[in-house]
Amino acid sequence: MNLNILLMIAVGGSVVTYLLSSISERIRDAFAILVTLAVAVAVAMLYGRTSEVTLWAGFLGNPLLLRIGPISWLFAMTVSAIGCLSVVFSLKYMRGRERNGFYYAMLLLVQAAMLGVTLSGDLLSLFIFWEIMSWSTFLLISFNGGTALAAGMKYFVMSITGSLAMLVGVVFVLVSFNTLEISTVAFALSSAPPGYLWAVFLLFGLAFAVKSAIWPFHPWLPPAHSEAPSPFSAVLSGVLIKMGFFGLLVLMYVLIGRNDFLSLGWEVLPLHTILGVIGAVTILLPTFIALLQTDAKRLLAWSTVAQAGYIILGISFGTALGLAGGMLHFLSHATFKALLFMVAGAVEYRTGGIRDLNSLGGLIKRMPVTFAAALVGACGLIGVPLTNGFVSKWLIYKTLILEGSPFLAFVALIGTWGTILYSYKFLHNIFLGQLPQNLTSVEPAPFSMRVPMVVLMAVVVLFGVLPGIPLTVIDEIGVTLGFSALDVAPWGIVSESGVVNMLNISTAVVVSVLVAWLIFWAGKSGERVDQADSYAAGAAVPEGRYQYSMHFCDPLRRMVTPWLTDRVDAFYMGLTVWFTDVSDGLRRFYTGYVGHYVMYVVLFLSALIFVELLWSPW
Amino acid sequence: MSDSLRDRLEVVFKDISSEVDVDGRLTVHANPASVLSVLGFLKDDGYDYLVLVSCIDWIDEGALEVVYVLSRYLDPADTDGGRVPMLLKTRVPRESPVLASSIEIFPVAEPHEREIHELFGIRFYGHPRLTPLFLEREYEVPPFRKDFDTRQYVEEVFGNVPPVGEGTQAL
Amino acid sequence: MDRNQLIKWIEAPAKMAHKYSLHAVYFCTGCGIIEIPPAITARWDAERFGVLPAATPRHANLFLITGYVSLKTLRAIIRTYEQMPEPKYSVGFGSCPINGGMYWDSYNTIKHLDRYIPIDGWIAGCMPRPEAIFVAVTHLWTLIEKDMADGYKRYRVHYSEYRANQERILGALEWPPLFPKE
Amino acid sequence: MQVLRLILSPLAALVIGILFLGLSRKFMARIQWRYGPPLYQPLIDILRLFTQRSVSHGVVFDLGIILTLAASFVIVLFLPFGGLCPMSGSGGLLVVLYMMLLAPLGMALTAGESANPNSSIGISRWFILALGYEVPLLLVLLAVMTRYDTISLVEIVAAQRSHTSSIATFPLVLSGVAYLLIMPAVMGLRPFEVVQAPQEISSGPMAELGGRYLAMATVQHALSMFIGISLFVNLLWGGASNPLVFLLKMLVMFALVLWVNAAFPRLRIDQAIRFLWRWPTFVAFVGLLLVVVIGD
Repeated sequence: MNLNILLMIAVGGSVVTYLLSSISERIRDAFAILVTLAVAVAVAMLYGRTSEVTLWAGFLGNPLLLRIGPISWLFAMTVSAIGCLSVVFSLKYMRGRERNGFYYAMLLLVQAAMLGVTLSGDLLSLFIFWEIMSWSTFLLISFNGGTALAAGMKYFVMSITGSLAMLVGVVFVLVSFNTLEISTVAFALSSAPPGYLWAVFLLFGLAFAVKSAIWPFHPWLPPAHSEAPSPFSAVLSGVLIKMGFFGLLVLMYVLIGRNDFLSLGWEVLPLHTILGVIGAVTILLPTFIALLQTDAKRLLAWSTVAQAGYIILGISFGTALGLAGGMLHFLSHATFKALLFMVAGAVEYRTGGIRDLNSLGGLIKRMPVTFAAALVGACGLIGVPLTNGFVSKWLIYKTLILEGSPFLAFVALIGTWGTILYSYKFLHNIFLGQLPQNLTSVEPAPFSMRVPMVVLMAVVVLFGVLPGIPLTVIDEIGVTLGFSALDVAPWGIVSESGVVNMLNISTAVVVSVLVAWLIFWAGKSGERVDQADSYAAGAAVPEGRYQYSMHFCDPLRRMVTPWLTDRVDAFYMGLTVWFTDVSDGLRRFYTGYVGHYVMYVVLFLSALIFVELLWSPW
Repeated sequence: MSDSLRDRLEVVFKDISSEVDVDGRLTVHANPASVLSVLGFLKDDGYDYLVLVSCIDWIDEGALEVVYVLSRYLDPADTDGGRVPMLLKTRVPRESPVLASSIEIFPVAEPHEREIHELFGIRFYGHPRLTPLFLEREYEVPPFRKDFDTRQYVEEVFGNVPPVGEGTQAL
Repeated sequence: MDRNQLIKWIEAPAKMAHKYSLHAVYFCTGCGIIEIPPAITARWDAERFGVLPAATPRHANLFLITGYVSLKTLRAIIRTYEQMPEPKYSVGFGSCPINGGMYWDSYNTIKHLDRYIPIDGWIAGCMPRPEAIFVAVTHLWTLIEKDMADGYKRYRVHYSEYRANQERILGALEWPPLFPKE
Repeated sequence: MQVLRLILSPLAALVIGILFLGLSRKFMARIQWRYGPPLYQPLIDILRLFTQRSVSHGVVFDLGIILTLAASFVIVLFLPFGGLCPMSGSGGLLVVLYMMLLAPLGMALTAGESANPNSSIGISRWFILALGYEVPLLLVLLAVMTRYDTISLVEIVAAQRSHTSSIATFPLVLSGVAYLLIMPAVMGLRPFEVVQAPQEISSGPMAELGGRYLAMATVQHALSMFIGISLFVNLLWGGASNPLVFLLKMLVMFALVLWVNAAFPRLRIDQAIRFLWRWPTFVAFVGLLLVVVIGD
C-alpha cells in the first residue's frame, strides 16, 4: 500500500461522496464511513515503515514526494482516527439538513488534505495540501451561514496571510537552494549562515503559528469553532490545530535541526525561551477568558487556545522529556477535546440547538452516557490521574522544573487550576443542578453519537493508565529528531530524570477509592430522592428557579474582567478599519474623468525627466 | 398654631369638626366623601408623613372608624422634637364598608389598607392589589371585627383535628 | 467516662453516639429562639452536652420547635422535619406548642403540635430558661436510652393520619407525601 | 514492611486529623470562656452520622463523595510523616500538588448533583478560593523545588537536614512567611471559611449532605487540615526523623492557625482573593526570585 494510492483513496472518496449524495443519503453515509475507516486502517498498517513515493515529477525539475516516517505516521494516524470518528458522529447530526452532501465531501476533503500535509516529503506538496486544507476548512466553517460567514471570513483572511508567507518561504528556499526536498533543504540549511535560518523560521513559522492559534494569532479560533458544525469543530479543534504544530515540529527540528534551533537567537534570550514565554502567555489569558464564556462551544474553543500553549511549552524546550510531554499532550488534547466537542454537539442536537450555558442544567438525568463522556473529557482536560492529560502535563511540568524555569512552571500550574474552573462550569451548567421544565423530555444521545464518544473515552483512560503505548512512538520520533532516547515501559518512563510511574499512582488511586467505597458502604444507605426534595429553608423547591448557573464564578469574573480585554483582537479589528480607510482614500484617485488621467500621465513623465536631469540614475 | 389650621379647615370644608385634646393633639372628623381632599389639604399644609392607618369597630353604633395618623416629618420649626401627630377620623357603615383608597396622596398607605381590608373587611376603592397580607385562609367574618367569635372558631377549626395514634404522648 | 459508661459504649455505640451528639436545627420558629443563643454561648455552653446548632436539617438529629406555631410556620416546620435524616428527635419548647399557651384562643396559631408532627419531649414554661433546655436534653438521653424517643417511627407508622391533619389545616401541600402509600 | 507503612500512614493521618478537629473545638471553646466538648467529641459526631439514614441524589452524588475521600487518602500516602513515607518512589511533590485538585473536584460532583444552589455557590467559591491560595502556594513550592533541585519530598526533607545553614536557604524564609499567610486558606479555617459558611449559604457544598455523606465530608476536612500542616512542616520546617517530633511541630503550627481562626471574622470571597493575591503572592514571588538568582 504505497502512499499515493492511499492519498488517491482519500481525495477520490470525497468526490465520490459528493456524487453519491444525489443518489441516496444512506449509501453516501455508508460510503463515507467506509472510506475513512479504510484510510485509518491503511495508515495504521504503515506503522514503522519509512517509504517514499514521487507523486508527480513535473514541477520545474522538483518532484513532488510523499514520505512517511515516525512523525508523519503519528500525525496521520491521529488525523484519520479522529476524522473517522467525526464522520460517524455526524451521521445523525447532519441527518435532514440541506446541503449535507456538500458537508460530507468537504469533511473528507479536509481529512485528505491533512493526510497530504503530514505525508508530504517536500515543501511544495506541503504548501499545496496546506492550501487545500485552508480553503476547505473555510467552506466548512461558514457552512451554517449567517454569523458563521463572518467567522469563516476572519479565519480565511488570517490563514491566507499565513499561506502567502509560506509561499514566499517556498520561493525563497527554491531560489537559495534550488531544491525543495525537505532532507536536502535541511542539509543545505545546516551550513547556511544564520540569516537564512531566521528567514526560513519566520516565513514558515508565521504560517504554522496562525494555524495553531498561538497567542498573537489566535483571534480567529473562538468564532470559527463555535460557528462550525459540531462534528467538524471536533476535527477542527482536535486535529487541524495540530497541523500547525506538525509544521512547527518539522520546521524546528527537521529543517533547522535541533542544535541550530537551540543556538538560534541572542545569547541572553534564545529563540526557544521566547517560544516558551509565548506558550505561557497562551496558557494564561485564554484560560480566564474561557471562564467568562456563556456559550458551550466558545468556552471549549478558548480552552483549545489555552491547551495549545502547553504543547508549545513542551516542544520548545528541546529536551527529550519536553518533546515527549508536548507530543503526548498533542495526542491527549486531540482525544479529550474532540470528546468534549462531541458532547456539546450531542447536547445541542438533543435540546434543539441550545448551547447557552445559562439555560441548560440537570441533563445527567436524561443523557447519562453523554455525561460520562463529558466527565472523562473534563478530567482529561484538567489532567486528573488515570487520564492521558495527567501524564502529558506531568512530563511538561517536570521538564519546566528540571530545566530550571520555575516561572513558566508557575504559569502552567495556574493554567491547570483555571482549567478546573471553566471545565467544571461546562459540566455543572449543562449536566448537574436542577433539570429545567422545558428539558424534561430530552432523550439520550443517539447510538451513532455514543459510539465515537465511548471509543474516545476508552482511549483517554487507556493512554492515561498505560502511557507506554503512545510514548514508544513518541520516543522513536525523539530519536529520529536527534534527541536522547527515553527508555519507556508500558506504565511510564523509567529513565531517572523523568520517572513517572503511572502504574504506581493508578494503583494508589484505585486502592484508596476502594477503601473510601468500603467506608461509604459501612454507613447506613441513603434514600434516593429527586431534585424536588432539596433544602430550601423550609419552603418547597421553587420550580425552575432553583438553579445557580448565571455568572457561575461571579466574584472572580468581576475581578478578572478588566484585564481580559482581548487587545490582540482589538488590534486586528483596528488594522482592518485603518485599511478600509486608506483604500477608501485611494478610491478617490480614480475620478472617472479622462482629463485627470491624462494629467496624471503627464505629471509622471515630468517627474521622471526631473529625476533624470538631477541624478541621472540610468 | 393648630388653631389657625382649625379655622382654615372650617373655612374650606363645611361639615368638618375638630378638637384639640389636653396634650395638644388635633383630631379632625370628616365624612368618607371628603377624606381624600382633607388628606390632600393637610399634606400641603405640612403634614407630609402618614404614620399609619388603623381602624376601630364601633359595633353598637354599626360603624367602622378609619383613623389616619399624620405627622410633620421634616418640620424645621419644631426643633425640640415635640412633634405631636394629628388624627383624621372618618366613619363607614359596617354592612358594606367601602372607602376611597388614599394611595395617590400617600403611597405608603398601600400595606395598611391591605391589612384593614383583610382584618376588617373594608374594601378600598382604587387600591391596586387588595390581596391578603398576613392571613392564609378565607374567613367569612373578618377576624378583627367584634362579632368574630374566636373561641367558637378555634373550637370549630382546631378542635376537630384528631390526635394521632395511641402514642405515649397522646394528650 | 466511668466503668458502666464504657460498658454502654461497647454494647450499643450507635445509641450512645446518638445520645451525646445532638445537633439541633437552627430554625427560629417562634419567640422561644431568644433562649437558644445564651444556651450555646459562654455562660451556659450547650456544647458540653454535644449540642451544636446545625446549618441545615440534613445535618441535624434534634429539632427544637421554640415558641408558638403559626399556620405559616407550621408549613416550614413540617418541611424541615421531613428533611431530617432518620433517627431524629423533636422537642416542643415552651407552653404554646403543648396546648396553645397564651394564644389558646387565637385564630392563627395551632394548639396541639403533636397532632401534626410527632414530638418526643416537652419543655414547659413560657420561654423556659437554658437550664430547662439542659434538663430536657438529659431527659432526652434517658428516652433515647430506653428507646422511648421513637417519634420518627411513629411518623412513619401513622404517616397517613399526620398527613391528613396537615392537609386539613394547611390545605394542599406543595410537596408529595414523604412515605408514598405503596 | 511496605504494606505496614501503607496502612499505618493513612490511619495515623485519620487519627491525628480527628484529634485536630476535637482540639480545635476545645481550643475555640476555651477562647470563648466555655468548657467545650470532650476531645473525642468529633469521633462521636462521626459515629452518629454514620448510623443516620440520609438522602442520596443519585450515583454521581455517591461517586463524588467517595472520590473526595480517596483523593485525600492518596495525598496522605505521598506525604512523609516523620521518617515514614509509604510511597516516596514516584515524584512525590508533583503528585501531592496535583492530587490537591482532585478533592474539590470530587466534592464538586456531589454538590452539583445535589441540585441545590447553596452547594453550587459553595463549590464555585471553593474553586475561586483554591485558585486564590494556589498562586502563592505554587510559588512557595516551586521555590523549594528549585532550591533543592528535586521534586521528591523525601529528598527535600533529607536535604534540609543535611545543610541548613547555607546562604541559599535564606529566601526560603520568605516562602515560609508566605505559606504562613495562606495557611488558614489552605485548611479552610476562619478568615477564609467562606466556602462552608453555615449562616450565609447553609454550609455550602455540604448543604444536602446527610448521614454518612456528611461523616465522610468531615473526615475529608480533617485530612485536608492534616495535609496543609504536614506540607508546611515537611517543606519549610525540616520534617522530623521520628513521628513524635513531627507531631509536636504540627501541634505548634495548628495552635498558631487556631489563634488566627478564633480572632478573625469571615472574609467575603473577593476580599479573600484580594488579600491572597496581594501580600502572600508578593512575598512568595520575591522568595522564588531570590532562590533563582542566588541558586545559579
